[in-house]
Amino acid sequence: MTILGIDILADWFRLSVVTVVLPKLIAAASVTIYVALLAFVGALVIAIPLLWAQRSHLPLIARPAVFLSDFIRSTPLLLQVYFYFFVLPQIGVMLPAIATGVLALSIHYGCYVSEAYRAGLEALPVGQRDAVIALGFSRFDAYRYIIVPQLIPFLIPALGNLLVSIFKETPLLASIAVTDIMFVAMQHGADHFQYIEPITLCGLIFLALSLATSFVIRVLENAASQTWLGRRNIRG
Amino acid sequence: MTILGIDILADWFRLSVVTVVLPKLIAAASVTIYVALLAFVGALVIAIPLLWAQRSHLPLIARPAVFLSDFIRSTPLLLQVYFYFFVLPQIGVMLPAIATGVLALSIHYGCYVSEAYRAGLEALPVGQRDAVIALGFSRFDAYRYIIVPQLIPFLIPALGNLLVSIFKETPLLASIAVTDIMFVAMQHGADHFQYIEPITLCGLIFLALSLATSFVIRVLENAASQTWLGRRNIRG
Amino acid sequence: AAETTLERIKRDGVVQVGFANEKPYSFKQPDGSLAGVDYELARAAFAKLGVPKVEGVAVKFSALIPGLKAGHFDAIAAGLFIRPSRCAEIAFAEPHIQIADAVTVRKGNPKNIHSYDDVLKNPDIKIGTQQGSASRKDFERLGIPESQLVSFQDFPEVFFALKSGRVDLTTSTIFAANETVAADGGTSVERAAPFTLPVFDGKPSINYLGFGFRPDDQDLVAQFNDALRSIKGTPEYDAILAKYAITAADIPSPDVKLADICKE
Amino acid sequence: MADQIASPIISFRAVTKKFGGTTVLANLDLDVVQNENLTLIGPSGSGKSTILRILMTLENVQAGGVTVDGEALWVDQGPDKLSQQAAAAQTRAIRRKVGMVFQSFNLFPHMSALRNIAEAPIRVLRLSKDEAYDRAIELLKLVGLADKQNNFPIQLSGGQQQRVAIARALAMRPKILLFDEVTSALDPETVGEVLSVIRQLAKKHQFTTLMVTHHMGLAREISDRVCFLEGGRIIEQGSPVQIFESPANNRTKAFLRAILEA
Amino acid sequence: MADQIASPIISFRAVTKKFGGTTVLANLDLDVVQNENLTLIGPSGSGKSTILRILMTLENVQAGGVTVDGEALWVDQGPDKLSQQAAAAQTRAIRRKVGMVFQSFNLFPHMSALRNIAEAPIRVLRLSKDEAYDRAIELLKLVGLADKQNNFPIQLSGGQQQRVAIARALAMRPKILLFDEVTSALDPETVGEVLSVIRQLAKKHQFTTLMVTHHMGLAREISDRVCFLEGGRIIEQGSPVQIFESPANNRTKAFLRAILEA
Ligand SMILES: Nc1ncnc2c1ncn2[C@@H]1O[C@H](COP(=O)(O)OP(=O)(O)OP(=O)(O)O)[C@@H](O)[C@H]1O
Ligand SMILES: Nc1ncnc2c1ncn2[C@@H]1O[C@H](COP(=O)(O)OP(=O)(O)OP(=O)(O)O)[C@@H](O)[C@H]1O
Ligand SMILES: [Mg+2]
Ligand SMILES: [Mg+2]
Repeated sequence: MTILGIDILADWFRLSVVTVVLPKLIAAASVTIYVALLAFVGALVIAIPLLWAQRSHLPLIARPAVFLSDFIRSTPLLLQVYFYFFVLPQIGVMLPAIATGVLALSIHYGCYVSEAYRAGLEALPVGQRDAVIALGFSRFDAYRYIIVPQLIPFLIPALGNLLVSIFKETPLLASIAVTDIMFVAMQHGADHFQYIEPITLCGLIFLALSLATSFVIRVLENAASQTWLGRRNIRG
Repeated sequence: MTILGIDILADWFRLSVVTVVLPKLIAAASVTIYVALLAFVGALVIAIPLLWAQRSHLPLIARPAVFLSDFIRSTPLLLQVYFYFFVLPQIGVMLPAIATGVLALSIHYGCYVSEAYRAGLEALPVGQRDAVIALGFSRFDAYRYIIVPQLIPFLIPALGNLLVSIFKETPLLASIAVTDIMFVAMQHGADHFQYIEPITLCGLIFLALSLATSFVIRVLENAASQTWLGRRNIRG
Repeated sequence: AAETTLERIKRDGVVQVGFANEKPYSFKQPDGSLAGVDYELARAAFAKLGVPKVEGVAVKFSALIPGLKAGHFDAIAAGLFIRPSRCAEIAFAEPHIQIADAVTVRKGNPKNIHSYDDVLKNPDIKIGTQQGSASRKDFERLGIPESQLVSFQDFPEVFFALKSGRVDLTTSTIFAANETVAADGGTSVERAAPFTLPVFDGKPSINYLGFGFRPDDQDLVAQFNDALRSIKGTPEYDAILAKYAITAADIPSPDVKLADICKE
Repeated sequence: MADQIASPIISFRAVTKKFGGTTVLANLDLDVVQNENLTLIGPSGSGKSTILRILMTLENVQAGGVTVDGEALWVDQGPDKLSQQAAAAQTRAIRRKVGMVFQSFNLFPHMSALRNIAEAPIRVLRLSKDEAYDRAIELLKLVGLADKQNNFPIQLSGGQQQRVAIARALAMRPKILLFDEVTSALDPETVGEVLSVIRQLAKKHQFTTLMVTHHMGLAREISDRVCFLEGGRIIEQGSPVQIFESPANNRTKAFLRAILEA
Repeated sequence: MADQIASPIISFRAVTKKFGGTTVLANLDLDVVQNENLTLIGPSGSGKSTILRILMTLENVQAGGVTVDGEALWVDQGPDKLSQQAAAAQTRAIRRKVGMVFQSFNLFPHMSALRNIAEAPIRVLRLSKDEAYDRAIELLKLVGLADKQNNFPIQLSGGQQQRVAIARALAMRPKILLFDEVTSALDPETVGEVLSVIRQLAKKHQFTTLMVTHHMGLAREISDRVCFLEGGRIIEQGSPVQIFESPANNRTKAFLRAILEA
């Protein structure tokens, strides 16, 4: 121990441990990224029929969809993961752990994505809808050429935040033995009784992931606004 | 098994098990509620100095505060829980598991609450600030009489959502053996080899908690709007 | 010098022990009180040391050793196996119980598992283990690949996975296996029988249970060993063993020394 | 300009329109003949926009009949029965004959001025891109914005945006043009740009127009007839001179006084 | 009403105000004497609001000096030096002499009309509640809203809200009143209510007022002097008759033509 505290740190955060753990963690990060991205895409897709069902005029379709979404959003993801992992096999559906994790995350976040879609549609000025009807666009053309292109820049930040949340919740899947980064870190801890280094490294890797995600979001936002939102500044 | 499926259900979801498990789970729910509410209050308090630091004009205060908040919000709560649990004792801070959990949740959600506060302040029409200056209010009086009263109704829904999130994340603390509802459910599963009923009941209890929270939020929103927002409808 | 753990617990009359809520070692009873053979033996021994009160701190199995080292409690009374890798981390008391492994499978043993050779022959067979459990080392020595091991963070999840068909077998002590089969009532799981246990270095695999302490607390370990030895054979001691169906055959002979078990 | 002998191109017969419990149009009768320029005036909430929105198929009606260019848009089913909307195909056909310019422009923010104008001709009328863009360029010239064709709405001033919106409505070659307070979202100085385009249109082209406006000068100059609405009823109507110089009704008088004083 | 011999109650000396790179006020000189009613007109962005906001201490200045009622609010530090603001205490003292009414009312939405008016006298002037509420009731009578004292802003029409805002400004008993387009957020019919309150005030009470408005009728009626601003400079000034009947400057002419035509 020295006054400067450097040695205290060195005691806690041993380079020898780092060199062993870091490669393992980086390899495991690929699982985390793979699961999170698949789940994100799944959520984007699931949200479409879900929103459609929730907005249906038929109560027989709308009510269950609304209830389902509320139920899923108000119970812990961990619980849902356990449910899919342990209970589904009892009715004969035996998905591998990773697939179960992706399914659970997709459904859970699909409910949030559908809320984001809904917010986007509601934020669209009513005048746009009036204009689309007044000009006689078909429903499909209206979505394709007028509504969706306007929603995308609106959705990017919200969806980006959800992606970050998915990354953050992927470690939960360690509890059903998905060998993601957190699983590997805790496994290393349990095998070698070295926890601080793997935990800290995990934190740094997550920070990096989230910085990367933010960066991509910003690039996409810029790209979207290049086309119309951002031209504001050229205004004469 | 019958065609109507009722017996299949009865086989899986045994009333005899429910009567044993439910009291245990309800008792454990008090731990979940206690931890979640404490953490919520903690987050509301922590957010104030955090926001103040983030908005400081001194980069030496603002930069670390912004970084800290970004870091905490972009790494998994589970990781932070482990960090406080394993690392704090090494610098001589030995908190019981429940206190560690409350601390981790408070700090994590404090960062989100401070974002909510910030959004509230930004949503306040600039004209309100102009009016307050033009009338010569002191800074403190302006916050006390004009700004905060207007923020409260705005904040209630956002803070309510954060409370629901805290409830949902409390089961994470089972991983540091806080004997919350999820911990008790799985323990019962191990002891009696009955898993499905406790897990399902857990889900229902969480649904009830979240419905109760939504109800309280709605009551508070109504109360807030009784005073001014809701009088809209009396308008002649 | 700073107060040692021994001095502190003697002064306070209270000691905290970590446990993983696993029968029959240490577990919470429905009324919230603690029971279990490790817990009750620890209480008897600590009473001898002049520490009348033993409080339990429940943790995940994998957090027992880190929790002890982090200071969340002063000793482990959780049916922890004495293993060389663990000896390097913590100080064990002399072993107080010896037990063999038992293997639990789904009812009817559908994959026909009667030895680890059967596991090696059929890569579809998955073994459920607990993160940080001692048996992983054994599987490694047997050459069972990682892909056949499924690790969970806690004991309840392992058996849930067995029940739901996520894994095909789990190893545990005979005690735990019996407890589980009894709790299940014979509807979904059973002990694999017959099952040929592996032999390492000419010795059948026997597990020794020991109480765990921080390495700095050698004085406490020495006094605890003395206390544990002194209560052996007393009526109180016999009553505790009997309560948990532990026989004389489960008590290691005095020739079995911690130092030998700790050797790689 | 109006030809009073022609059969009406727009006709409302005993139309009642409710929002929830409140009646917005009460048993309204209104005829507009081909090439007539009609201005609707009246206090806020009197139902002016609602009349236009019904023609644009943006709102439904509860009772009465609405006919556009000889085709029924809403068919009266007799007393105590809800009126029935025309079949989807006929509704679409009628909608093509009517164009509307909105108070808040409602341009598509993600498209250039040119694409804003050309998009509907391409997707709805199925014109070729070349044809649609040629038509759009011509219309931009008409509204004096030939040099702004690649600007996005956000790069245009309010008056310019509104002129693009007018061009967009014209690109569908409607027989009837509806204007709903097309200058009230503009600041006073830019109002002029839009008014001059409307004046020009009214002079050069033969359209049937229905206009809601607070600009009494414009109403006077271009309209053949002015209707004063209140509470979903036509209280008074007549030539601009008649209404503005010597209104018969007291409410009309009070309304005009308030407007002109302000 | 103006007394041209009196020393100015407001004086801008060579004031330059920039937002980032753009100069909003350029070397502006402006004097207003006690009890004068001055109207500022000019195109959007010409700096009218900025002048009012500087007086209200809502904006700072880069160069030049500003004096209010003999006390320096901004002190010129000579060329190439940034002007310096008065000490906090003096700024507060000056702020008490000036009241402002905003285009968007800026009432406190969570307070009744009465509390909106009484709150600042209680918290800032430290009046007793009784005194403050008495004063507020009197002012509500003055603006013709005695019966609305318990209404929240959302329960008031735009014109009523603006009248409460005027009463709120008056409750601080300012010597100078600033009005920034106080009618442009109102619909045409309700503009009248607010104008008549302002007319009354101007006639009955001796205030110094600085007003930005597009209502040329009002400007003509109540102001002693009209300044036409463009690009942060006073291009032309004079009596209302002079400015409106025979403007000398071409830009003023063009501006007035556009406004009056619309
Ligand atoms: N979607 C709607 N839901 C409920 N009420 C509506 C709706 N649209 C309009 N109204 C009501 O119908 C009445 C007539 O509205 P309309 O827009 O036709 O009036 P207007 O004469 O155009 O008024 P303004 O001059 O303010 O535009 C108003 O009282 C309005 O509040
Ligand atoms: N906070 C600000 N930041 C940057 N520029 C500003 C800000 N406030 C005003 N400006 C700019 O200063 C210039 C003058 O603004 P000001 O509001 O004084 O104009 P105005 O004459 O009141 O116009 P209007 O009639 O539109 O209200 C404008 O170009 C405006 O864009
Ligand atoms: Mg309207
Ligand atoms: Mg202005």
